[in-house]
Amino acid sequence: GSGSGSGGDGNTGGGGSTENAKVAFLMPDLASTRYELQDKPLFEAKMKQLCPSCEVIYQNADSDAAKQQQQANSALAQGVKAIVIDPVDSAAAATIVKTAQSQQVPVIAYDRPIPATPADHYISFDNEKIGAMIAQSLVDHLKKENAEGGILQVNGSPTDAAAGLIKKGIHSAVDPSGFKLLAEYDTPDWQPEKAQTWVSGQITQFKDQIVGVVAANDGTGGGSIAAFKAAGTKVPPITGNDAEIAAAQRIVSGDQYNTISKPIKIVAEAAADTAYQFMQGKKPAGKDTLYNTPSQLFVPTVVTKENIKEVLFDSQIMKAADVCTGEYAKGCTELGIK
Amino acid sequence: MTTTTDRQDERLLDRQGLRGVLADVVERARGGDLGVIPVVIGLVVIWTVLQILNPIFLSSANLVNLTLESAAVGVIALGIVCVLLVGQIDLSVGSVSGLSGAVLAVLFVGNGLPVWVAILASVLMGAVIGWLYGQLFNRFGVPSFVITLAGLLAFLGLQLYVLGTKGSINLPFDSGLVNFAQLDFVPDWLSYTFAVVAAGWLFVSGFLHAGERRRAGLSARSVPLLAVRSLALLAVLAFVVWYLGQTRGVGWMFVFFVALVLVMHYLLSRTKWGRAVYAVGGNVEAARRAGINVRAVYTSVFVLCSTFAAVGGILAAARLAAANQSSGAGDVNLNAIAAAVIGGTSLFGGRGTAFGALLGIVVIQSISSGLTLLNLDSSIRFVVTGAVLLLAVIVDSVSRRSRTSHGRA
Amino acid sequence: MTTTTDRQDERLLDRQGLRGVLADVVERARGGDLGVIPVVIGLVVIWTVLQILNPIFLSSANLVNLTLESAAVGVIALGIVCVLLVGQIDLSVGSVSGLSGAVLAVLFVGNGLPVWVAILASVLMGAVIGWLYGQLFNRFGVPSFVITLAGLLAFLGLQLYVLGTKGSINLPFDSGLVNFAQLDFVPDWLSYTFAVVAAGWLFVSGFLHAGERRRAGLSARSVPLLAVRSLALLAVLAFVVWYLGQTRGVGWMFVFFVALVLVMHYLLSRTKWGRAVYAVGGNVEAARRAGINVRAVYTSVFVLCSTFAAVGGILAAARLAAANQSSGAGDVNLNAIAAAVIGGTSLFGGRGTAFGALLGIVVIQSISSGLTLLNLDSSIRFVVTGAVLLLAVIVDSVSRRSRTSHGRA
Amino acid sequence: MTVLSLRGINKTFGAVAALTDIELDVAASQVVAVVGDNGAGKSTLVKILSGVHPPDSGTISFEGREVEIPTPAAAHRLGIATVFQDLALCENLNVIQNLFLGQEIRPLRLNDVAMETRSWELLRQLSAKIPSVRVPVAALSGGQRQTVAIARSLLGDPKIIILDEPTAALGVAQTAEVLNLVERLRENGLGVIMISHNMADVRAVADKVAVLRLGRNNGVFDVGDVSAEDIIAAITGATDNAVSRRAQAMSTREVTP
Amino acid sequence: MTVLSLRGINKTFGAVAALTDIELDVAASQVVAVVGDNGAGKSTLVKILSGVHPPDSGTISFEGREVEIPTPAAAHRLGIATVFQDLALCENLNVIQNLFLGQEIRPLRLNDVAMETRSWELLRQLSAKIPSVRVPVAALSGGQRQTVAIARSLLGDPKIIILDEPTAALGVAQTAEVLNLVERLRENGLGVIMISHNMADVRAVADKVAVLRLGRNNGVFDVGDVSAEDIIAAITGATDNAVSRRAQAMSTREVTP
Ligand SMILES: Nc1ncnc2c1ncn2[C@@H]1O[C@H](COP(=O)(O)OP(=O)(O)OP(=O)(O)O)[C@@H](O)[C@H]1O
Ligand SMILES: Nc1ncnc2c1ncn2[C@@H]1O[C@H](COP(=O)(O)OP(=O)(O)OP(=O)(O)O)[C@@H](O)[C@H]1O
Ligand SMILES: [Mg+2]
Ligand SMILES: [Mg+2]
Repeated sequence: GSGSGSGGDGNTGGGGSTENAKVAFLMPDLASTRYELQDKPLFEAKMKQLCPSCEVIYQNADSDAAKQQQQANSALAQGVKAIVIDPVDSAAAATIVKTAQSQQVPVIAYDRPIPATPADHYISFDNEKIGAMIAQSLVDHLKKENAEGGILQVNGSPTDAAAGLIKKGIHSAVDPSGFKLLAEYDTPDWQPEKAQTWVSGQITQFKDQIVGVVAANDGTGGGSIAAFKAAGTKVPPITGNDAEIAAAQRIVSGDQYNTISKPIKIVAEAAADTAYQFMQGKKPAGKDTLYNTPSQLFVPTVVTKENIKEVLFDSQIMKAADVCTGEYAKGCTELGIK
Repeated sequence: MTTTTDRQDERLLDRQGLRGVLADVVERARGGDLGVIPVVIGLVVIWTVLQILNPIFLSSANLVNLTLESAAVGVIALGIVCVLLVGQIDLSVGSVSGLSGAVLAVLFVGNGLPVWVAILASVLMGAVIGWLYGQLFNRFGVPSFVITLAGLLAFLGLQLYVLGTKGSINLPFDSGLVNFAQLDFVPDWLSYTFAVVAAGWLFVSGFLHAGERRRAGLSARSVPLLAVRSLALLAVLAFVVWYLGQTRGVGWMFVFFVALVLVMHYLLSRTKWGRAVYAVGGNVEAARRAGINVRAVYTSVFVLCSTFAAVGGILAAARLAAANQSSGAGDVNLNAIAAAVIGGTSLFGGRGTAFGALLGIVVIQSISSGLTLLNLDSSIRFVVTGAVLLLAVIVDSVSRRSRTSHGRA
Repeated sequence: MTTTTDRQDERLLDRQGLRGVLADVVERARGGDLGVIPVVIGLVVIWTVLQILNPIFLSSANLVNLTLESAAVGVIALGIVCVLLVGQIDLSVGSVSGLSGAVLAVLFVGNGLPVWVAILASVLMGAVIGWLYGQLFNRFGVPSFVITLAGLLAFLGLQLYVLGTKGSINLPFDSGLVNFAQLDFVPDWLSYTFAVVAAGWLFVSGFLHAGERRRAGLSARSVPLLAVRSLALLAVLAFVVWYLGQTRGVGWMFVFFVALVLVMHYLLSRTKWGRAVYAVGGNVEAARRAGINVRAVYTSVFVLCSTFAAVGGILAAARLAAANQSSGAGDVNLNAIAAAVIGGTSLFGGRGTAFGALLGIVVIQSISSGLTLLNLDSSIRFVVTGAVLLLAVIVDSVSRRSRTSHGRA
Repeated sequence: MTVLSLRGINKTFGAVAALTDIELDVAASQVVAVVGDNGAGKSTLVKILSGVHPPDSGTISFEGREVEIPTPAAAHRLGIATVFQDLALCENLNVIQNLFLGQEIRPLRLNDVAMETRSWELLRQLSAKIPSVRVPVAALSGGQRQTVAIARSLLGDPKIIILDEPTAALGVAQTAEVLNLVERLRENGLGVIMISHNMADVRAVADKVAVLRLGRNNGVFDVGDVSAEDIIAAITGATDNAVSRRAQAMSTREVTP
Repeated sequence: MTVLSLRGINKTFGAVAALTDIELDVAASQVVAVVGDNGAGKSTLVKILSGVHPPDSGTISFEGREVEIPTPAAAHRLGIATVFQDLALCENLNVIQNLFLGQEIRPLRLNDVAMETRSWELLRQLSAKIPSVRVPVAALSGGQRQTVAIARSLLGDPKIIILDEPTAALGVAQTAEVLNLVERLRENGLGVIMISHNMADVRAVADKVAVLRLGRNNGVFDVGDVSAEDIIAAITGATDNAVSRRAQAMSTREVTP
């Protein structure tokens, strides 16, 4: 041993055989259900298909950058041949990239970029864009309805970098829209209960001036809807993001205006594909270059009552059996979802 | 006036009748022994400040929200009071409440069981968790801090597992449960009846008790004093009902919470079990030597706390009309414990009341609701929340401070 | 052999020399008075289990990571031990550490000040925060739970404010600070020197002390016993150095943490101040009557705790090479307190050691690192973490349990 | 008739052998005084009898049957009531609550009035000087607390009462009342174990005196047959002891003014 | 020469007037016994003198100057050392640590050896029966603890020593040693305030006896001029009291067998 700072136990770097190789798939948080429920199984399935003997090391950092660093280090100690990471903190993930690269392990940034230190590859759709899209869709809808009044904005956690990006995107659509931004709120820990409490207060304060609510994800959107319901007033159009089943149900029943469906299957499979190439020692090129990193970017789709059938059900992302339960069956039939 | 059995010591200052009561209150204020009055003063201070900052704060509509928002965490805080009374702690109430909401949603929505079965199952699960804590605590003597920290993690995991692939489950808006938490309000006439019954009951029970004491040759409260007391209560309750009635009125969920507080107050102050709880919190060894089954007391208290956490989780899920992965996470734990502590419950055991939980949660929700209305930046909001919280408690503590110098440690 | 002054009571069982020491250990094990040994056993159990589950766990590379990851929260836990010793609590260490990291980053990177100025400013800010807590506690008698809960919120807000719109600030990789936390390892020869010096010092100081006692007519440890003890230490340390040296070696940051533990151990056990801390935790009123300035003790302890939190925050920022909005959030608070409690510090004050923080944090980090290696679903991981945590502490508690029946409550 | 009898009781705390091979017999209507130096093991013996500590070895017989007393509750069930030297009161509870702790009247709806009336009766009987029974015990003086602890042992219907230095903190009047009480208890057929350092009190009420020294039996005497000096000699293990020396010094001083 | 003098001291706890208009004088080389019934206010007086509670009103003069004693530390600085009735020891600390609490030898690198040696000296002097000084005080018997508390008050260099029922839990030998000690203290010119319920002890060592009754002065006597019966009458407020009745009953019983 020595103080040289690199090495690791028998880690031979990127090239060579992929027999029994390991790859790390590091996700950032549990606030959104997609990482556990979609990204992980999809990535694992694709990997299994490409390389049956390979092992995927999945970790979730539960919104803690230090924990993610620990998870990356332990993946390196296990001798992974590539790391796919959705960073908790885009800036802080630079350390992970540095450490991995110093041990000749390639890093693929997934979902969120790592601007400070270029990773080896970047595969994503863009959170800022997502924010802009849900807000724009709402604003367009309100204009069409000739609504008059103001908008509430429910952001994500104040300590979450991704929430910051979404917030920025929402502002880019709401600020120039002509609708007054009545108030906005950073929801601690993305908690729906907090969103509900806040929106309840705003309903007392602004009464029927509120014509729409931009909520940064489906959970806070659901909380906002509950607030209007509990106040006994009409529910205005409210946005969401992540396309959870619960959100799909609310869209079907007309309580929620929109959500956004990310082509997670495509992205996850692309990530698996790219990671596999790196593990074989190749250096895949990207279509674009972002943050000095070869990149592949994919575009998400806003889901509303109008297109929910095609986007979510016809494409097999969701099964009607999961969504059209109990009281939602009626709405499903109306929309022709079976 | 002949001297009663209990007032024969010549060093006792004379404090009889209405005037005596006043003198007594002054003396107790000087001695810092005012019970919950300081918390109430703290509350009034905060309310004034917040009302000045935003005139909507004390509006009837907002106060109605406040009552409904207090219920879920308030019920949890009630359980925390019990554990703190025996000098232990439960860090897992948040997780347990989240798990309970998840179980409810899965059974009710996912499996289509009747709602009461789902509720019963959730509550039972809470009780079983508490029983488990009690066993671990009694058998192995592991500090409750560690047991419940482990519980926090384990039940959070279980919650995620139960919610499984769905992640978030909606409760139907038209179900009785959601209505109960969101839209069911007590009709005005019934609210007023409640107020009158409460005040009447206070008078009658006081009157009977005073008679009994007099017959036994003990000093007793005078009838005018009893009358004044119950009239004051009537006035306060009637005003509250009237003011909340300006908009939506008194929510059934809040009534449920208050009823639980009253039941717990009775159990803690008027039963053998309650005495045992205070005794164990004051001095376990003395309680044990008095022949109290200390283990049973610990177990009962852990069971109660987890059960209340489960009930709180059901209320929270009903209020949100959904159970999701972050239910019960965040500051539910801290808020519940803080409510108990602000309400005057000691972290070292043996001191506190059920009403403390009610007052404490109202303080906390007031701060949160008041600052929410102000629409500050998150950073500023956190700072101000901390400052106001401190302010509320300083008022309380300052009035208690003279205690030590007056010899009531 | 003549009887020494301290061993003249005829009821004392004879426990002299090596054999006596063994008999003593057996007796103490029966009586549940083994100090930190049970925690060590708990640690060994966990390590074995985790190693069986994943053979990489005990690999040198992973253990090196473990040591580095323990340092930041470990330093914070050291402060928590102090507050717990006087029977108080600090819930805000997470926020303070996050704020300290943010201040460091803003001053160092944002304003381009020299790194030592930035560090000094952060640490000083920690001390000022602690002083503030002390004042609030002493003046108004507000429970420390509430003060520091307010602090938790306020300093989280301040952290967000300081970081401003950026949200996250990178520290340059080539700065000394980041190197210190990530890449600086003690050269092998120096590590071995440390080991030899430590063992030698243990022997020499023990030898001198024994001589002094013998001259004063008191019983003393025999020379062979002292020799065995320091040889054992040497063996353990040399093995650790050798094994970690298989990959990267002993990190300077870990050495720094261990040095702090040693300093705190000295302060707590060998100075007047340390005595005062234990006395205040055991019985405040008795301490006050003994003429101890109880307020000064409280203030000193709060200052220490917040200062350590600030230092921990700097280490965490250095290790991550960034300060961000979620630094110090999440489970830093709970982990730090849990480390102290697992290391044997009582939540009621008066019992605990600095080494407890070291052991406790190693237990916690082992569990976390071991389960990270296992590649489980989040839901399962939480459940297993809870279970393993409980297991570790049950081993400890069971061996302590017999205490009460042996009369050491 | 022997109610309680101990054989071969041993108890070790860490490196200290607190009790070695203790024997003791108590009959109904008998007052046995246990005396001994500080740290002789008297309170440890009391704690073993009242279920606080289990003995390391030895047998306890109660009314002829061999029994185990693993918990204080078990001792209560057997009919052993104890006043502990450290009183074992809950400081946060008031006098009534402490008196009736574990034996409240009407468990599901406490009968405050009955409990308060009974409390005053008991306290008056011990001529306690307690201004109010509704203050927490933390606010009482040392003697007042001790009176409360003694009063508590009289509730219920014990067969044996153990008093560990019951009069240590009491005033002269209260001490006299407690001695009266002990005599009444004997008349009512109870067995009484009383621990005391006061030879006058011991000789006034006890029938038998058992001496402990350094954790071992050091003789059992009939009170009628033995002088205070003999008992003190047995306690200290020497006829030339601090007490006798002091007595001598005093008398010399008085003789030579 | 009067070292300590109190005038018009009042103290109320809640609804109880614990002390009313108390006066007391203590001279150097004088032992003043304060006696009184349980709850008479003796310990409250002690606590006021040692800075534990502030008085509600009244003045304290020390060596001729009027002083305030707001904290125990202030009392220590004046040279007032106190043994409290509740001992005020830290149960988690061992005997040495308790003895030297607040007055450790070599604050920055504690001198264990010196402290242990001195501890054994002090304890031996009080003929304490403590097997080891390295056990926590929680493990000591009642009398052993009281010995530790008394030993502690002798450290430092006090001008006045206040002993609140110092011999309540002590064995006969230890009690004799404490009485010897009090006499030695008087010879060394210290003022001693001793509280006791034991008339024999009071008459043996005290110069003056101050009686408190229900929180008020009830007479100060020179020990030479007064019989135990008179003191007891002053304490109980009646010549016909439990003590006298009991004495009478005993004598009648002895006369008529
Ligand atoms: N819980 C305990 N842990 C350790 N040692 C103990 C414990 N309790 C008592 N001892 C030791 O056992 C011995 C006997 O103590 P015990 O309390 O029985 O004495 P005692 O005869 O009641 O004395 P006293 O007259 O002072 O009350 C003492 O040396 C004491 O130090
Ligand atoms: N901290 C306190 N709070 C309230 N009342 C108190 C407090 N301390 C003492 N008292 C009351 O003051 C009175 C005098 O108590 P004090 O302790 O001085 O009596 P004492 O003379 O020492 O009696 P004893 O001989 O029993 O020790 C008692 O009635 C007691 O109840
Ligand atoms: Mg004893
Ligand atoms: Mg007293």
